[in-house]
This record gives sequence, C-alpha cells and structure tokens, in this order.
Amino acid sequence: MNPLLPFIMAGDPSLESLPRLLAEAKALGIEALEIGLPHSDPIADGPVLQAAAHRAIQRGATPLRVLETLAGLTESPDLILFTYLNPLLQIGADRLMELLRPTPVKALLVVDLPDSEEVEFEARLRSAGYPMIPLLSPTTDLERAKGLLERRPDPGPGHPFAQRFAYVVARLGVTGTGSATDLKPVGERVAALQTLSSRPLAVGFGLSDPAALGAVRAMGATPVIGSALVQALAAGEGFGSFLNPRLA
Amino acid sequence: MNPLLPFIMAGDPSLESLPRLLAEAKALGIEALEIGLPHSDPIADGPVLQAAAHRAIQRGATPLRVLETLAGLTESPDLILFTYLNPLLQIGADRLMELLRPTPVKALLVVDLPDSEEVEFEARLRSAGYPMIPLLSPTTDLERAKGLLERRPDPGPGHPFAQRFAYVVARLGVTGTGSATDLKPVGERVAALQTLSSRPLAVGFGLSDPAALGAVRAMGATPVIGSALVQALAAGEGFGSFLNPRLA
Amino acid sequence: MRATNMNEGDRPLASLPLRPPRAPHSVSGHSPATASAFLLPTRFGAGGLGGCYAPETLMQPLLDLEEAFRKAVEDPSFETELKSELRHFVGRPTPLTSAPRLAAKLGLKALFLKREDLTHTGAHKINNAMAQALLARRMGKTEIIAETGAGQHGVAAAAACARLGLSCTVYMGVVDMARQAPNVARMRLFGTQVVPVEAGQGTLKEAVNEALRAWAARCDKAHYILGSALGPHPFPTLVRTFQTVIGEEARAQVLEQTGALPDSVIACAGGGSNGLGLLVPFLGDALHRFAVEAGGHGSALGEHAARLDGGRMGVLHGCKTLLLQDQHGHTAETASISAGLDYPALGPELAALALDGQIEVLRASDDQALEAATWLCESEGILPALESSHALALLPELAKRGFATVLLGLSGRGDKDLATYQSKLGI
Amino acid sequence: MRATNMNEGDRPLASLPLRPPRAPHSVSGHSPATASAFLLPTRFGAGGLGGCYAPETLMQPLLDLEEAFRKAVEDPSFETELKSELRHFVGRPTPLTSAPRLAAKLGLKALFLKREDLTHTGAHKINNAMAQALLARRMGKTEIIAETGAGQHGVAAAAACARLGLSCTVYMGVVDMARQAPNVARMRLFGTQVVPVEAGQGTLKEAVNEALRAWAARCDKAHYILGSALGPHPFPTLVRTFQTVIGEEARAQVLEQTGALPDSVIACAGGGSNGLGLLVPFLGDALHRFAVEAGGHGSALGEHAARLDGGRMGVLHGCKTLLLQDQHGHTAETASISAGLDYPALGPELAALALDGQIEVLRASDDQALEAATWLCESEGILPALESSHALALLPELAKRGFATVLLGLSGRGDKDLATYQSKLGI
Ligand SMILES: Cc1ncc(COP(=O)(O)O)c(C=O)c1O
Ligand SMILES: Cc1ncc(COP(=O)(O)O)c(C=O)c1O
Repeated sequence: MNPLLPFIMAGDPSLESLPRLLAEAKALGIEALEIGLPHSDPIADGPVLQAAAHRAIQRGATPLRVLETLAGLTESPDLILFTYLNPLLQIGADRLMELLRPTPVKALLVVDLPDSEEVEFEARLRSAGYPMIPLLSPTTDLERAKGLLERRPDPGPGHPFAQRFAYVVARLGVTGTGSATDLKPVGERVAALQTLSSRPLAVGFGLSDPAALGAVRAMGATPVIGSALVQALAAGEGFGSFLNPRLA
Repeated sequence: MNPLLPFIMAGDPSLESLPRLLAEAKALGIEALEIGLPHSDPIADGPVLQAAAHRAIQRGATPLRVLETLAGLTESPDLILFTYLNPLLQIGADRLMELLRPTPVKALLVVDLPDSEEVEFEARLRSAGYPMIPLLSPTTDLERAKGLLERRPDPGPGHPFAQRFAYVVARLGVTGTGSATDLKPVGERVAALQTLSSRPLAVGFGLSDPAALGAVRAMGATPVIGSALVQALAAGEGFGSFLNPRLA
Repeated sequence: MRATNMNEGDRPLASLPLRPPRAPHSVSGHSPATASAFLLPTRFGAGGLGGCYAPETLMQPLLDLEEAFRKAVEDPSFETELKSELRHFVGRPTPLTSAPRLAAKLGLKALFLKREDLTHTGAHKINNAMAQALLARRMGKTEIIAETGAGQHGVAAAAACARLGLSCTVYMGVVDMARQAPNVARMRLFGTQVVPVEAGQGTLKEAVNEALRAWAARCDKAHYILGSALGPHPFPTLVRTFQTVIGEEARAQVLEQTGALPDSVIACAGGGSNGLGLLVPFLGDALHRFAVEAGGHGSALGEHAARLDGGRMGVLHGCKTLLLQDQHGHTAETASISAGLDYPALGPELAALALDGQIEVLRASDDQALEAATWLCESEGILPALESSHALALLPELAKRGFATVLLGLSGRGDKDLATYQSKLGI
Repeated sequence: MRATNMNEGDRPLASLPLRPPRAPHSVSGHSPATASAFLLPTRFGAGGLGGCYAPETLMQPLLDLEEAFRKAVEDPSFETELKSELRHFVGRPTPLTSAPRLAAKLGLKALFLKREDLTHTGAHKINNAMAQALLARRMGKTEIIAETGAGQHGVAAAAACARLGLSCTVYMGVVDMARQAPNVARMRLFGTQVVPVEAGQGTLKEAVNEALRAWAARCDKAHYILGSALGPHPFPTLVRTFQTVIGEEARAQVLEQTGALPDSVIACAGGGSNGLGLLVPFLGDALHRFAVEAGGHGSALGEHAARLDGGRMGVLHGCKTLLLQDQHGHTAETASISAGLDYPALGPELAALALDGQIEVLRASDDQALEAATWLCESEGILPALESSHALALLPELAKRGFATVLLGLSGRGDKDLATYQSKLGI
C-alpha cells in the first residue's frame, strides 16, 4: 500500500525548483504525487492553496510553463495533475495530450468536472492514457459512489497507483489544514467503499500530523498531505525534512 | 398728508434706546410709527427684519418687556404695533388691552391675521380702541380690497392717521429693501383704491431711497420705510440723520 | 402549477376619497362663514383648530388653490390623471404586510404593516406631492416651491416635478440637510434646487418659514406644495384628502386578508399627513386609533417634539393648533432623532381629533425608536424610516394594554436614515 | 368623484411561470442524459452552455436542490406561499410606467419602464431571494449563504432570511463593500453577517468563490442562494424561473396599457437574472430583444465586463459560458462602474440566447451609463441603479436604429449608488 500521497502546487515556491523537488520525492520513495496547476479561481481550495496558487501565478506558472517544466523529467514520482477544468478546456484535448505525453503525469484530478459534463473530452483523454480520478465526498452516498467509480473505472492492477486510486474527501469544505478532522466518519466510509471494490483509496482534506496519517493508513488507505506540505515548503522547510516523519 | 411712516423693530438696537428713538421721531415731526414686536417666526419678513427680530429676542425684547417699555411714554408718535398673531393670542385680549392702555399704541397691524380668523378677539380690541390695520397686497383684487376695507373700516376723520390708514403692499414677497421696486403697478393700485374711499393709504415694502418715497407721496399716499431704516439703525446711523433727507 | 394571470392592469381602480372633512370636526364657531371667502370648512373639531392665518399676499393664492382643489376633485379627468400616476408611477396600491414574527416577539396576535415604504421615492409623501403637482399644472403654474424636513417630501416633490416638467425649489434646514444627506443628493439629481436654510435650529420649521416667504414672492407663477397636513387652509384639508388613500386601501386590505378590522391602528405624527391618511378612514370604526409623536431625549421644552402634552394652543405657519412655545408665544426649539417628526406644531386636524378623543396621542423617545427599528429589521427584514420607528416603538405598550391585532402605518423606508442607524446602533 | 374600490386584495393572483427552459435552447448533445442524475435539462442552446461543473462535495446538494425545486413548483402550497410573499411583502406586481418625457427627449414614440426599483429592498433580486429562501425552508435548511456584488442580492437575501427566521451570511468583495456601503449597512441591520472578501480584485467573482467554498463546508445545514442566473445547474434555471415573473407581468401590462407589444425590449445583464426575467417571456414574440453589458472604461481586457465580444467559451463557477479570460484560461479582471455588472461571465442561458440570435447583446460604457441616469432623473423623476442605467444608455442607439416603442427593465433603484453619482456627476 502506498503510504503517502503528497500534494504540491506547481510554481510554488518556484517553477525552477520543481524538478529538484520531484527528484527528492522520488528519492524518498514517493510513488505518486499530486501536482496542482495554479488557477485564478480555486473554488475548492482553502486559504493555503489559494495563496500558493496566487503566488505561483504571480511568478509566471502558467499551465503551459508548468507542463513544459515537467516535460522530459524522469526523476519523478507518477504525477496526478490536480486542476480546475477551464485551463484544460482552453488548451483543448488534442494539444493537452501532446503536452502531457513527455511528462510524468499519469492521471488527472479535475476538481470541478463531474463525469457527466465533458464526456467526449474525458473519453479522449482516457483513451490516450490519462484517466480522471474519481472524487468521493461526505455528501456522496454509497449508491452514487458506486456509479462514480464505475464511470471512472479502475484500469486494473497492471496500472500504477496514480491511475487507479479514488480520492475520498475526508470532510465537508475545501482543502486546508483547518482544525483536526474527525476521522471516524471517513473511516466508516472507507470501510464501506472497500466492500464495493478493491480499488486503492486515497483520503485527503485536513490531514497533516503523523497521527492522522497513520489513522488513514490503518483504514487501508493512502493519506494525502496537501496544504500542510505546501505551507511548509512556502515557509522554507525542506521537502524531506517535512515528509520524512510522515512517511509511515 | 402724513409724509412718512417709519418702521422700527422694538429692541433693536436695544430696548433701552427705544424711548429716546421715539422722542427723536416725535421731535422730527413723525406723526405715526410702526413698531415691530420681534417674533420667532416672522414669515412675512425678509432677511433684514428677521435678523433684527432675532437680535432683539436675544437681547430679551419679549412682548411684555416691549409693552412695559412703551408704557407711560408721552414723547412718541402714535404707534402701530406691527406683529404676528401668536404672541397676542398668548397674552389674551383682556390682558393685552390692559397692557396697551398706558402706551402710545393706537392700532395693530397683525401680519398673519386675516379679518376672518379671530373675529371676536379682533372685535374686542377694536371696541377698546385698537383697530386692526387692513393690508392690501398686489394679489388683492379691487373687489376683495373693498371687502377688506369695509371689514376693517376707517374710524373716520376724527381719528388719528395711525388708526385710519390702510397699508398697501407695493410688491409680492416679504419685507426688505431688495432691488428697486417698480412703483408703476402700486401707483395704479393706489389710484384705484382712492376711487373707493378717501381713507389715507400707506405704501410699503422695498422703499428706501428718497426718490421712491417721493414717488409714493406723488400718488397721494404715505411711504413706509422699514428695512432700510432698521438696517441703518443697526449700523449705528442716527435716526434723524437717516430720516431727515427722506422727510419730503 | 396553474398559470393564473398576474397583471397590474387588472387591479381595481384606486378610490380617491376626495371629500371635505367629516362633520364631527369640521364646523367651528370661531370662523363665521360670512367673513371667510372659503367654501370648504376651514376649521376642525370642537376647538375650531386650523383656519387660515396667512399674510394678505397669500390669501388670494390660497383662495385660488381651494377653488382649483374643489374643481379638481369634482373633475373626473383629474381623478383619472391622479389615479394613473398613483398606480403606474407611485406604485399604488401599496401592500399590507402581515408581520407574524414581530407580532409574536411583541406579544401581539397579529400585526399588519401598511407599506408606504414601497412607494416610489420611499415614503407616503409622494401621494400628496404628486397630487399637488398635478393640481399646480392644472392651475397653469410652472414653478414649484416646497419645504422638507426628512427630505422625503422634498424628494417626492422633486420627483413629481421632474415627471411633469415643472421647475422645483426645495427649502431645507441645514441640520436636516446634514442628517438626511442622501435625500439632498436625490433632489439634486432630479434637477431640483435645494436651498439651505441657516436660520434658527436649521430644521423643518425654518424651512417652512422660508418656503412661505418664497411663495409670497412668486405666488403669481409658483405653487407651494406643502408636505404635511398643516399650514393655512386649504393645505391641511388638501394634504389630508390626498393621503387618505393610505387608510382607505389599508382598511379594505385588512378586511380582505382577515375578514375583520384590527383592534387598533397606529401611525407616527409629525405634521400629521400619514397619521391622518391612515387613521381618518377608520374614524367611524369601533377600534382604538393612536398617533405617536417624537419624545426626543427628554421631557423639558426643547428636548422633544411632543405637542399634545407639551404644547399649548397657538398659531404657527398659518394655522391654529397645539404648539410647542414659550410663555411669550415664541415657537420653542424641538428635538428629535427623526427629522420628519422634528416640528413644533401638530397638524390642526390631528390635534382636533386628539382633543376630541378620537385619536390617542402617545410619544416615543429617540432611544425607543432606534430599538424598535432593529426589531422590524431583524424579525421581518424591513428597514423602517426613523419616523415610522416611533410608531413601532409603541407596540409593546399596546400589547401591554391588551390590544391584540394592530395595523401600523409604515410611512417610509429607512434608507435615508442609514447614517444615523449606523452611528447610533454601532452597525 | 366616484368611489371605486382601491384594494390590493382584489388584484389578480400572480402567475409564477415556473416551467423548465424552453425547448429551443434546452437540449444539448454535450450532456448525455445517462451520465447526469439531473432530471431537468442542464444545458442551453445549440452550444450546450450551462451544465454542472461542480466539485463532488456540491453534487448531492445540487441534486437535492433540483429535486426540491421540481417538487416545489409542482406543489400548489409553494405557489401559494410564494405568491403571498411576492404580493404582500415584495410588492408585486410592480408597475409598468410610461415615460413620455424621456421618450420624447430621446426620439422614441413610447417608452415603458418595468419598475423593479419599486420592489422591497429596491431591485429585482428579491424575487429570486425570497423564492429560494422559501425553498430552503422547505428543505429544512436553517442557514443561508449568499454572495453579492452590488449588494442588492445580499440585501434581498438578508431581508428574506430575517422575514423567515433563517440565519444568513453574505460574502462580498471589499471593493464592492466600499462602493455599495449603504447596502452593507442594510444587510447588517437585518442581522446578516457580511464577510469581506479580500482576494483578487475584491468584487463579485471573488465573492462567489468564497460563497461556494462556504457552502461546501456547510452544505448539510445551509442553502446557498445564488443571486444571478449563473453557477452550476440547477441555479441558472432556478433563478431564471423565479425571475420571469418580471417579463410575464410586463408583457401583460404593456398589452393592457397599449393594446400591442413594443417593438423592442431591453435590460442590463450582469449574470443575467433580470435580463432573462424580462426577456424570456417575450422569446416567442416578433420583436427585438436586447441585453446590455458593462462597457467599462475601455475595450481592452480588464477594462470592461463585456463578455459577448470580449469573452471566449469557458467554465467558471460551475457553468460553461462566455467568459472573460486570458490565454491560460485564468479569469480576467473586469471593470465597471456598476458593481452588479462587474462579473466576468455571462449567465449561460443568456449567452446561449445571444449566440443563437434570440437576444442581441450590446454594451454601454461607464460614462454613457452615468449620463443616462441623469436623463431618467431629470425627465421622469426616477433614480435608476447604475446597472439599470446601462440599459437606459442604449436608448438613443435604439432610436437611431428605428425602434419606436421600447420596454425597458428598470432592475433597481439608484439609492445605493448615490455616492458614485455624486462624485462622478459633481452633484
Ligand atoms: C417617512 C416619514 N414618516 C412620517 C413623516 C412625518 O410627517 P407626517 O406627520 O406629515 O406624516 C415624515 C416626514 O418627513 C416622513 O418622511
Ligand atoms: C439593480 C441591479 N440590476 C442588475 C443587476 C445585474 O444582475 P443580473 O444580470 O443578474 O440581473 C444587479 C446585480 O446586482 C442589480 O443590483
């Protein structure tokens, strides 16, 4: 089981440091990593990721420059491009596939794209090897979850974690460290989902301290660490020094 | 024919100087004089008399103190008490008659009392020797003027000018010097009124320079000089020095 | 969902209860008919309040006005004109809003608000201003003069004049201009000249003084649109006649909504135009009628505008009525947080009805009015004018006295008072 | 004068044209019915605009909302409730005012103003806010979240919440809070918490971002009352459905007053709620329909909010529509003197109608809007909201093009904009 799924914001602290960060992650044994594409209107993000996106945009981290920076990188975990839909739509499916091909991106997590809305766009990306990661939230009942998991299916054990997992949102609201999340409900949710499929699950939103990460691992799921990591990196802390104590 | 009907505001410049002013007026040969009772809301007065009333009130020139100051004065022209109704109503007809008896007041000019409104009050004052002076304005047509003159009748040649005259307002608006009043319309008005009765007429509102006063005299009427005189007195000019050149 | 027809055009026509004052308080021994050239009663009640205490210059204009008024109300084309403006421009009929949450909070069974705050320009003043502007146009007048306190009458007159193409000058005390600044801006946007009146305490009384003076100077061309049920005859009758549309509507509405009359009806009273407008149509009914004056910040002369207890009979601005005055017959200073109630004289018809026991007059203090405004805001989502808040402030008293169903005249909206509410309530 | 009966109670009941989007622009190939759990059409026009681009957390709340909406509009008791509030609280029907002096000035034969400025709280926003608040109450929600730009939707939501006893939080950009300060005070008086949004340019877009985030955190207890015809399905349909009462009334009124339809109908468009509300009921008619966007102070990106020419298809705030954006798909800055039009996306249904040739979209600059406001003030005595002034500003263009009878949606009153009018017009 993948012990940790870190999230970083592309371009924060800087685009230049991104290749080094990714290499460091790989060296730490990180299998997959979510990389956020900074957006002007991150409606699902809390203050930490809003601010990180804002800084990154100010420093010129446009979608194209981010993808260019990723092109050709080999020393990197598998990447999940965490993004809002509009920048992808503006690039267009064809060009996007071209841009993704030379990068370590293995899947997309498009926060504001339900599987019903851009069926053709999504299908083309999927057949080009870029599946969309399903998101399940506390408001998603099991019935609905089943449909979501079916319509964004697990490509199967032959595929890397980055393309297989479903993202389970631990609490209502937006990304962010916030106050300590009560993990009991998400624990029950994870258990229920595990009866539905054997697909790997990641749990995110509000996780930061090692105890919480451990609790998620105890559920048999991969904890996501996002805002806390971004905040630490922005504060100048080293990637390894922050992640090491949280790696199981 | 009475050549001039001056108006002064009781209490302005001061109540103390009032007896001296009246004596001076008498010495100048002034037969009758309008004396204004300072009121809080002088709706028929322009800025000069408003300000004079305000100053007088500030200095304590209440109706009672004014009447007390006038009591017993013998060196004075006949006085016409120029006033608004409310202070008289508050004093009441009985008390008012008592207060007036020792003064040189011979008649009342109550700016806001049409003859229809306080018939009993007015009748009692009239029978006590205090008739109300009728006012005729540019908006009073001849028909109405006739009625007004009848309902506030001339007591007859045996009576002093102060009790006999009717006041012809020379122009629309309120008291005040203002711009030079065109005297042609009021001349026609005076001529027409002179065909109705032989009662003395005074013409006022907006008169100040000797030429205008002379023009009124040429109509066979008595010019009233009010705001200009009050302004001169307030500016420290002597009563005689201001009136002398205007006394025909 | 059934598609029934929501169509303003189908609303029944407005009734304009344009009729002379009611018999019980219309005749007075003080004013022998022989002496007055007026044809309508000029006096109210047993005490003969009202009258026409005007300088001679204004007498013929007042006689002309009465004649024009009498003719207009007999003329179906005036009715048509006025109804059309009231409906299509002013927004009449205004709703009668049931306020269940506020009623419950205050221990009442039911509370109904007559929503003059929803009229164009935001207060009942427009009913009268538009009617008089139409009258002025019929009289061939091209200029309008008006006074204003809260600015609502000034804004209403300014709007009516812009609408009819009449030029308009409004006199307003400098203190009122400061505390009702939004209304000054609104008048100016409507092309009206607002003349600051510095005299005295710089409030409504001085504005009326100055408007009367201006009218005397321009009465050949100008009509004076007086904004409350005060001044010399025929103004009190005119204004009241044009405002009873409030009560006529409200009475029909409450009957229609509940099948019964309320046990009490209440309105605030400055000069008395909205008070009479609401209450007069209920005079024949077996219910309690209340008017609320400004209690200001104290009970000494000068600290309030409560004329019933604080005033004596006197004459100001052309009429005889209850007047706050000193022992010399000089008008007293007044104080109220609400510019529209900050006036030393109670309108003569309202004063007469009070003295004759037809309407009970109470007072609410500045602080009570402020608090009452928050009740209505928080319980019903309606921001009342400070004037109207004085009526709201008496609701607990009515509940205490056992009244259960109350109809309240919400004379205007509180947008003009936002600065006061903000500073006094710390919003 | 005949005493006919002026009685609000006799007014015909409001029709609530609560029906799904019209066939011509309701079906889209982009959204296979199989994938969506929604039952109402989620897309508009040939281009398939709209949709539901929402984070998963909000999907179930949106599904629940659609279901509640569908049930409510089928439920006569909801119709009764809503009609009652619209009539007795909001003040519907609003008048249709003929503006003959302004028409003459601008060379039109006739001009009719649909007077949403006369609604309670002063703009059309209350139609939707009250309807959604009632819906929220039916859904058992106790908290309301809303965004606001001009503050009119915020005030409307605050009023509706106070009236129904719901707690309310409104998100508002700090720039908008400054330029629409009176509305901030009004919301607070109604007991609403106003949360300043500092992000970005501090206007409506950021307020929506923050409201969506707040809703995601509280969607178990809170309903989000979106204030314009935008956002994820079902909001555009919901808001538009609750606003077509404007055009339904106006259409019946103009027919009743003139016996004919006008040759053109025009409204301003921020998100598009008043535009759709007025124009949709005229879609089947042979006349010209116009919507007016904010031309701001220039034609470069960032200097205006004119999405039709300036925008490209994109997704913001849950829907696909014409969007002002840079080449990276980042939302562009916008500029307009009117907070209510200062938004980078045209509502999807309005954009679809524009692209499909049903509605012509024009723009008016800040300066044109300011000047147009003075026309209405001076010619008719009505102070328009800055938003509505944008529609007024295009009247000379319509006259030039040969249109003679125009019906204009006066979406709100200008009291909130007094400070801007004063400083820009030097009043
Ligand atoms: C909203 C409102 N209510 C009441 C009043 C008081 O006047 P009246 O007693 O004539 O109704 C005013 C006066 O300006 C006002 O603006
Ligand atoms: C008065 C007024 N008109 C128009 C608008 C624009 O919104 P919409 O396009 O949704 O009607 C607003 C928005 O706040 C407004 O307040």
